[in-house]
Amino acid sequence: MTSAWPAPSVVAVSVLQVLGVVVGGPLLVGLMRKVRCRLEGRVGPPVHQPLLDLRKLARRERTRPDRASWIFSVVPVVLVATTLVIALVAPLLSTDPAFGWSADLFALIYLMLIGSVVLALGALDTGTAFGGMGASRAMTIGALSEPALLVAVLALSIPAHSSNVPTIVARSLAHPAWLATPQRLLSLVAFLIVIVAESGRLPVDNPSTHLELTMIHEAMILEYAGADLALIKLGESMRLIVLLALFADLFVPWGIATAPGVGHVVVGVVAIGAKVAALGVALAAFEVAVAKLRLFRVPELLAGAFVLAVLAVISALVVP
Amino acid sequence: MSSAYSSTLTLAAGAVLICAVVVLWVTSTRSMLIVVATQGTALGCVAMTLGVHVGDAGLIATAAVELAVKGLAIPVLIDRAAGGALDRERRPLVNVPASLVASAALIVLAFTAARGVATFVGATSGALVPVGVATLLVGFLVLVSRRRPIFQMVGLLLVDNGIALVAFLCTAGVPFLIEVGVSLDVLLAVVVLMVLAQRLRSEFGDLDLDELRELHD
Amino acid sequence: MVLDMILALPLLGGAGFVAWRNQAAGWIAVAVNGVALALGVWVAIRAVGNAPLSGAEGLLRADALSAFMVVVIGTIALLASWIGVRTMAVEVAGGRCTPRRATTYGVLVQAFVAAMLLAVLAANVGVLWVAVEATTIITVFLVGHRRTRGALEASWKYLVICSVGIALAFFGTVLVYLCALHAGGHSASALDWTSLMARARHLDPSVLRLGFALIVLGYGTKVGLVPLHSWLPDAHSQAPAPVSALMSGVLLTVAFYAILRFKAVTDAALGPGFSRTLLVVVALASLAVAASLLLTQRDYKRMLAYHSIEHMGLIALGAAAGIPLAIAGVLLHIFGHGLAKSVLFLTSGEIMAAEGTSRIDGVHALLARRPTLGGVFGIGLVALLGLPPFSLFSSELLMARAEFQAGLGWAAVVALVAMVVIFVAVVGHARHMLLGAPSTPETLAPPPAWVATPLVMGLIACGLIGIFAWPLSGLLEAAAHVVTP
Amino acid sequence: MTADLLIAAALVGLLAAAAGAVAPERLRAEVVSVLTVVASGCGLAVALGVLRSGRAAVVHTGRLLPLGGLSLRLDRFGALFVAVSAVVAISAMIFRLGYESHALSSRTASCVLPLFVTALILVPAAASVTTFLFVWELMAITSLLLVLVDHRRRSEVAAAAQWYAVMTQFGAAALLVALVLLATHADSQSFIAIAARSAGVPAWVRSTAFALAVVGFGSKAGMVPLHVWLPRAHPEAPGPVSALMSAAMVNLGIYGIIRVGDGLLGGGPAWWWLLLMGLGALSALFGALHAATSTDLKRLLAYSTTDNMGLVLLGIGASGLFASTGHPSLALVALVAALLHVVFHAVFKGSLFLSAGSIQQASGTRDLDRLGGLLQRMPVTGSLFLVGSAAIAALPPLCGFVSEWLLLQALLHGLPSSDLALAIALPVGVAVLALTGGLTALTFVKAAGIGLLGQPRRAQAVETREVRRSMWAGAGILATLCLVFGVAPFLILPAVLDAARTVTASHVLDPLVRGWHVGLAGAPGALAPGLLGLGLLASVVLTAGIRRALQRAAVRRTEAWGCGRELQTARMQYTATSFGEPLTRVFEDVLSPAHDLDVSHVAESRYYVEAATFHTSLEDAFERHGYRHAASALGWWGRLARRVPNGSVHRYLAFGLVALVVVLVVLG
Amino acid sequence: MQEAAGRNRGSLQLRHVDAGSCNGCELEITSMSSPVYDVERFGIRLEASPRHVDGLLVTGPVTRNMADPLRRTFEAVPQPRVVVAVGDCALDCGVFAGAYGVQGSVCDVMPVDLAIPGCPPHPATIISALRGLAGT
Repeated sequence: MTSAWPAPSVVAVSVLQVLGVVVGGPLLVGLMRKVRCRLEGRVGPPVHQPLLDLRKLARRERTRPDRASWIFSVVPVVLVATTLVIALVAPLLSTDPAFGWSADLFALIYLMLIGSVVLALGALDTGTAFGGMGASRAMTIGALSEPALLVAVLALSIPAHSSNVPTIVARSLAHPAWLATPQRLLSLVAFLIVIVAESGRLPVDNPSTHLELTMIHEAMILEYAGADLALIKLGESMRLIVLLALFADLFVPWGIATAPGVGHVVVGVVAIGAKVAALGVALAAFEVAVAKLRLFRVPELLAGAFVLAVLAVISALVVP
Repeated sequence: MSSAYSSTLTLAAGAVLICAVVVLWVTSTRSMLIVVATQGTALGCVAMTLGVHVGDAGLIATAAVELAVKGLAIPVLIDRAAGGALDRERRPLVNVPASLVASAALIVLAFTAARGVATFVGATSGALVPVGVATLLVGFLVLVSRRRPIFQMVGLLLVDNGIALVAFLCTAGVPFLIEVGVSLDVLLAVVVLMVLAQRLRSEFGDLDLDELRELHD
Repeated sequence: MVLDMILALPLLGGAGFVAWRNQAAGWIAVAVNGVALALGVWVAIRAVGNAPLSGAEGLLRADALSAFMVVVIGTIALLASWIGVRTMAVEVAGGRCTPRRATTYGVLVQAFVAAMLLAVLAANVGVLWVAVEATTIITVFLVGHRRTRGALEASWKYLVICSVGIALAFFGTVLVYLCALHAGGHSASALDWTSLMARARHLDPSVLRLGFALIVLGYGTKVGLVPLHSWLPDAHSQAPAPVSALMSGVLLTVAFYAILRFKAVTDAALGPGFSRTLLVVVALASLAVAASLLLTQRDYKRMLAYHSIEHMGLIALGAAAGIPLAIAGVLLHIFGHGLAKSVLFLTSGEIMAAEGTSRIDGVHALLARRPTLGGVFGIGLVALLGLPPFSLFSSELLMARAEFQAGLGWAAVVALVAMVVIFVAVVGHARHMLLGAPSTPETLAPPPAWVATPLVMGLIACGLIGIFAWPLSGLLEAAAHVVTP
Repeated sequence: MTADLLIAAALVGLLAAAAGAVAPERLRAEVVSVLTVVASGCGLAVALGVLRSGRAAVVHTGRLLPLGGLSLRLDRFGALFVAVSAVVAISAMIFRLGYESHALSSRTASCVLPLFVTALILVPAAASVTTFLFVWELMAITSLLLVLVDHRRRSEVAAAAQWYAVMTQFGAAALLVALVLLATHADSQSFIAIAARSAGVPAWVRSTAFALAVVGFGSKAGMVPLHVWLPRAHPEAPGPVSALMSAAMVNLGIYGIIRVGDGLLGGGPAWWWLLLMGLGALSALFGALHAATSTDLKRLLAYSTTDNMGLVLLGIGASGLFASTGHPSLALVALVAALLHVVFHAVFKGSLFLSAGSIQQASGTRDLDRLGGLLQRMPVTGSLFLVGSAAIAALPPLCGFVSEWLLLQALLHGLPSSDLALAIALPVGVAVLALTGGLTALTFVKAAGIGLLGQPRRAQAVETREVRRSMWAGAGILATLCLVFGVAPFLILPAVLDAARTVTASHVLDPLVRGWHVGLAGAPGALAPGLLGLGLLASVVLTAGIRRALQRAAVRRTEAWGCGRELQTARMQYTATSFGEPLTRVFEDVLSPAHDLDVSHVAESRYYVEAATFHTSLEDAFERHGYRHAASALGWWGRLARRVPNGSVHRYLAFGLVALVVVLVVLG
Repeated sequence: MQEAAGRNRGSLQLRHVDAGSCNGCELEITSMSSPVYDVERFGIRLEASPRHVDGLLVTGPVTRNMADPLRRTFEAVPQPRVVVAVGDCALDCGVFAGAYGVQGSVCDVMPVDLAIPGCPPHPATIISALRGLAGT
């Protein structure tokens, strides 16, 4: 099971993907923050502000609560590492990345799950009220969003007869008519809701809240400092960009490199960059417009996503 | 001869049944004992008549045993058990008129139910088989409806007598050896019941069997 | 000759009580019963594949079925007389019983065993009847041995109900005799088992039908089958433990042996349909009664008694199936039930002596407080509930298989439902009696080893006959063929 | 040869039992454990031999089990289960060497434990109705006795054992009817003969037998609604026993359903399998939900067993559904996925239960609300528990993920379908898998996070020390297998495939790709667990290296941030109850938790609260709405029936008179 | 100052602690984030967790009750860390000097790296001071 592409292209694509995710993640966060500020009538920090933050944090002291175990220190590394693996195998730039044959959609979702789980464990390891609170809330939301995500993925996999992402993307490109089918649209919405929930954005969670009691995701990382915090912030932004990129590939696959060659890859880079940026802008704009939901209203939102995903599957069966 | 035989047989068998019904009627121990003795004697007469008719020495011997045990020994024993006390069945579970009506129904049942056996046996003795069954059923009714220990002993006797009557009429009695065993067993049963009745009286005083309800779930 | 000896030995043991009047007599009785059991085993080994033995000028006859029953009776008698030594010693020492009454007790138990042996060895079904009636009369005094109000009440009920029942059985026997005479039998031998079987095809169906129904009703009383079963819980709960063990362990099944004999005759004359219907009805009714009354049972000896009713129902259902496999299962069940139930009754006697009550809620944390007794009682219940490795599992499975093969699957399912209900009930009662922590840390003396040993051996025997086929299979099959076409 | 080994396994098991009964107390644990390990080793050897060669191990003797005969035949399908049981048993016995339990060292328990293991090994080998029911019931009674071991110390044990006894007997009765029914219609009680003749058996008999088998075996596998005993009995059993029960015994319920449904009956109509899928889905969801809200560590694990067995049933149901709608290849894949999950579940649940046993022994409690901070105090056990948790939460690269992935693939490739049953059942199956997956992740974040991490929630937990080496070695074997099978599923996949083929007599060409990867033959893409593991390892090392390069200074250990408060106590942490509270609120209608708030005021004024206690409890809905009512109905009937025999001798005689009259009327 | 600016290079996060202020300074600090002053464009943010920040932004005189929490918060900040005292009260207790319940100024409790006087200081003043720290 080796790639049909020549080795240098594959290596180049892989390096580009990983770099793109590592650098693009913070930039995407910066972009979204910028958009938000602009919509609020402010100038806002520069787009590369998150990179500046990371540079500074990476050199700062790491701390660890005196009762925490080794798990606490491992968490940031695992969070970034799992996302790196996804960045490597997922078809972000080309339909045939290295190890693309193993880029199974379910596997990618479960790799993401590793990140969520270790974050929650790290939060519990601090032995504080906030850590437990954040972990409990995040895991509850995660447990409810996962079914919606998997069923939405199923709706996408059915016409492709595969859950292999490159295959799905390639077949969508070959059959553009699929993209306008009801199951696509329904699962698109479901997918989006799950992305919002998983990446801790409004209206599920407010990433810029200062009030611990309203926190979900932030509460889990209250104890991290310095390089650990940098890794966690990096990991989160990488997760966000990977999710958005996957979303873009699955629903708007055009532009992705389908053949080796510098031209194709460049087009691929530009296309994915544009798509992700557009999505980021849209998300940020949406965030400005909505208020945060009460915690116990969130399951309703996720249940809605689940229903949409199920409808997507059913319509996939009705309209093959 | 034949008509004398059949009328004697009918008379004796009829007496057995009538005695059974009379047991339902009487309430005092003393009169009941007379009835029981009469019934035993009547039963012996049935056996004797049959024995003479068939000319079977074994059967005649059986009849003698029967007369001795049921006509004499058992009533005397029961009398001893009563200890001369004037024991009365004051309030039977089913009162006398009702039990008489019930016994009538049971007799009708016996005559319909035993028809098959009667025709199978044939002859005069066969025709009288239902009488035995009726005695059995009436005895059972006594067992179910009478509260005094002695009356229950008598009910048991009635059941036994009914079956013995059937046995005589159907098969001219079971083989002698078995008959002796059976009679011995009945005698022993009555003796044991008597002992028990005495112990009951010494333990519980004047006792209705229906009050004997300490053991239940 | 052997058969005469088997009959005479227990009586000899009884005579020993009169002669010695002390504990030695009890041990002599144990030894004598042991010898009787050994002879029974010899007869059983000989009975497989050979012509039946006979004795006492043809009055006694031992085919494989009789031999099997002799082995069962011998085993249980050995167990019961062994523990009986202890029971009487305790009662006399505790002043609840005079030495004189202990002697009477010993004599009566031995007579009781002899009567049962006579019942299964009798060649003539009339003699069989006399023997069964004799067991009733003998055991009345045993049931009433304690002379308490309860014992008196129980013995009265026992005697009256069983006498009525047994009288009905006599009625049935008379009707069978009538048929046999009409079929050409000679009056002296017409009730012989062999002659009955030989003429079975010529017996009058309508009279035989009534006769068999009365026999089931009558002997069913002694078996503990519905409707005249009510004496059983009273008598078993009031009798001294060894007597309960003998009654529940073998007396019931000896009476059932009689039904089995008559069933063979009836089936030969009428085909299997009639006896099957009748037995299924009484079996299911008995199971239903046992299940209903076990649910809220408050007395553990009565619990064991109702459990006997259940097992008699199962045996009746197995017999209803009627094929050789079923009868083999029935016989194995008879043995297994005898062993387990007698061990349980003997243990419950010990428990009652130690705890002073037979109420379930009066006994608690037995496993913690009296590990030996509690353990034996618990394992005995496991055996009785039909769990492996005990033989009741094998026999219940055999019977179920046979019932399905005979087209009685529905009845087997009903029986299983009743058994599950009974399981629920008994497990609940056992939990209250056996489990938990003792409320006070008391140290209680365990029963002496010579008392515990036979109990444990009984359970082990019950397990072994359920696992190992070779000593019994041949005998069971031979015995089953005696009463199946 | 294999047959001899099988006999040897049984005999050594019996020897161990005998040794347990006679050995002096000092040596008992060691002797019994070693002998049982030997017996299990023999079992493992037979199983591996059979799996490798495909030749069944056959033992038959008429000298045992009167009039039925003992008949053993271990084919590849059975061998898979024997292998699983043997590995779990070996681990549990090594664990047992260090497990300090006075009760488990008693004569009875020492005698029964080897018997239980032997029965576990013999059940899949049983090849006739009598033999099967014998060893099955033997397994039930021995496990029941082992559950009872601690009855003196905790009153819950007796209740748990009672539930277990009743449910297992109910199941056994259903099985007896099912198997005997089949044996009767096939006119033989040998499994081979039944399988050969079952096609000619009337449809109603086949369906009845299947339904009863599902009831009987389902109750053993913890299938909802027959699961009620499981979350009570598994936790109350001592450590090694609960591992054996939850990791080995429940599997045999699955074994039975497949053996009867696919093996003896050779498949059946779609509704059978839809029923099974429905029950599986219900079990999975119900189990997952209760596991997520349980606060008792072992009860949580037990509910998760129900959850996982539900997933397996879902797989089996899907397999049967595929087979009945003409997709033999997918049917095989689904069955392989289900069996794989059985194997992996045994591995991770065994390790989890053994670790939980260690935790219980070391800390004296299994209440998560009182645990905490154990990873630092019991580093090895804690890590093993973490590995098990990650595996059960299906995190790659551990084994749980592989089987769930394969199951998802089977469901996915059945779609789109024109068959209505498939079109509805498969998406529902995926949804259930997904929902339980999320809940399981939450559950084990809770179990590991609350139990092992943070600060001890109770003073005693501070004193907790690591357990003896043999205890964590026992759990370690299984935890290692979690990782090994997760990274290299090819070590086990062919064996599972052969087993599935054996029982379904399927002639489908290889439906799965061979080699390091897992995937469906002919479908693009595959799962590369080994590669994934390697990639994860590499990127973890890389990231950690970068972090180290950036920040070389030692990590400063400080007090946790508590908003500047002086008082930061362990009581302020989230507990398991509070962790699960949001979920409880979301599923309030299903779980219907009972709350009880008790506030007392100071005497002077009602405005001041003196003390407030809050109590919350979650009861099993099936227990509350189903079983309680059944029990009270039985009690009502019992009290009603007791009135009939009132002690009156006249009434008793009247029964007889009525019967006599009836006889005379009917027959006269 | 210079050292901190070189360290931060355009990114500064602070944790605000009100050690006993009259809330005048808070009003000004809040208005820093308004569209008019928009401190965020200089890479300067206020954060909730002391672990995530480079230093503290302390206002008000240090009251007895807040002295210890303030010290704890300081301890919680990873090193190297700065303390910015905002307003006259933070510098010398202002009008509250010597009042009951006031323990002292911020520099009595911990070393102050940057002092921003004013009662209250103008947002622009604060921002320009902070920009020095942030290096922007």
